[in-house]
Amino acid sequence: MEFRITDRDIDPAALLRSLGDTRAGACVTFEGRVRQQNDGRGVKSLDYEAFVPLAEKEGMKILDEAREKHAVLDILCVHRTGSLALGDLAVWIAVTAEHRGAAFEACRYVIDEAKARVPIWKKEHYADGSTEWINCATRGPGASGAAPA
Amino acid sequence: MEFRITDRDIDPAALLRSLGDTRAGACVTFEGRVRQQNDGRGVKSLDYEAFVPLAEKEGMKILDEAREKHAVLDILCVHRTGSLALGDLAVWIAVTAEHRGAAFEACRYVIDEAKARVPIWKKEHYADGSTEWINCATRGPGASGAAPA
Amino acid sequence: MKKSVRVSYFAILREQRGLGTEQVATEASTAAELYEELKTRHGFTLPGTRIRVAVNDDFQPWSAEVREGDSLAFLPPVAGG
Amino acid sequence: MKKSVRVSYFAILREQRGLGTEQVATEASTAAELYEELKTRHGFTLPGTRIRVAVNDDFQPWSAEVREGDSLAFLPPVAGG
Repeated sequence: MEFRITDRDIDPAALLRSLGDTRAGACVTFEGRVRQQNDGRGVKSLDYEAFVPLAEKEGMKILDEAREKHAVLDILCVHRTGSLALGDLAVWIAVTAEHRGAAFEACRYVIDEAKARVPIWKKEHYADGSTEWINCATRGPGASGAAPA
Repeated sequence: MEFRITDRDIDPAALLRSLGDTRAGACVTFEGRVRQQNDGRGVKSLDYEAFVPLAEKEGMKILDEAREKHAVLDILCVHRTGSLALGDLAVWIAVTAEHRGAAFEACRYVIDEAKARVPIWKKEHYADGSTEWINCATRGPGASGAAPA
Repeated sequence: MKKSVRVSYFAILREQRGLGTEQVATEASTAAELYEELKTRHGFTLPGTRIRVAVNDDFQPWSAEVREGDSLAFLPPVAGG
Repeated sequence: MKKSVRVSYFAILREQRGLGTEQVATEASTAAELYEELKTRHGFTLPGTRIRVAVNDDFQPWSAEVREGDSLAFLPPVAGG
């Protein structure tokens, strides 16, 4: 069980080898890749930034939750930081289990929760030269809300 | 879109490279591996046998159905035949999609349907020297049923 | 009037028959009749209700007519993955 | 009585501040008060309702007390994956 933030290329083949376990009948992986379009805008590249100690702590909490909910053997999640080009791997998750149902469900749980909870941010660079921190527009929900008190 | 039966080792890294597509934000893979235990019995090795032309035809039908049901970009499924050792890959599926939900659901659909419909058979060799063709015991459901007429 | 057909066996049927493919001369008019004939002849343990039949590489119902030159395959319960 | 705390900014806050970490002397008694103070000083566009705060590398409620020597991090809405 490991949740790791890295500024190096993710190498799924090497990571998969660390998950060899002859009790495992199923291994489900998820790759999140930089895609060329988001909300109809052409994307050129992405920057990812993380608050590493808290990201790894919150990430491990998610893996623990996934293991409590589903009968899995092992889970590995690696998330990139730094500048990524189209097609690059941003996040890679692998889950091994005796049976496939648990592997699919735990893998889905990890990516859904990681996107919602782990302190990682994404800045998109568009074909037209503009940039945007995703989810940080100030016209979104809450933008007109009261300050914390 | 390809469904392939092979008697050679499956090499996921090479297969993944054929699925590069910068429209894809998500790639979900499923590996079915030979595990050391089935229904409480110790497994030593497996033989897989396929009716190749019909397996590939029925497999492609499943991939087409998955693409109709879910917004995926590409699907690749490779299933082994021959003699496999513990930990070996028996089946490998990869699904790319713009968004992860479709990739997860299509991948799950393909493995569930493939196990139920594709003419592939599995013989388990147990630690105690015995063997069994899975699902072919004659005491199972239907064993006492009438002959076809 | 006997027809000559090619019959393929897989998995447990192949082992019980001792071979994978053979040429069979039969008077069976349907795939179901042919399976019953072969089941009796070779002592297959699986009842037809648990077998599927393919004719010329496509799944067919047991009522499929057996014609001269057909290729029939008898398929035990599958177990891929 | 001013306390000295370490403040970290991420993503859009880091860019709007022009740096990632700074030492701040503040009279704010809660994390919420500190964010409001810094938001006004640096012109942050994100309201506190859309930010989370971590104190000494753990998520904390906005009501968390600010103590001498704390490390506070202000976290914009996340977008991993």
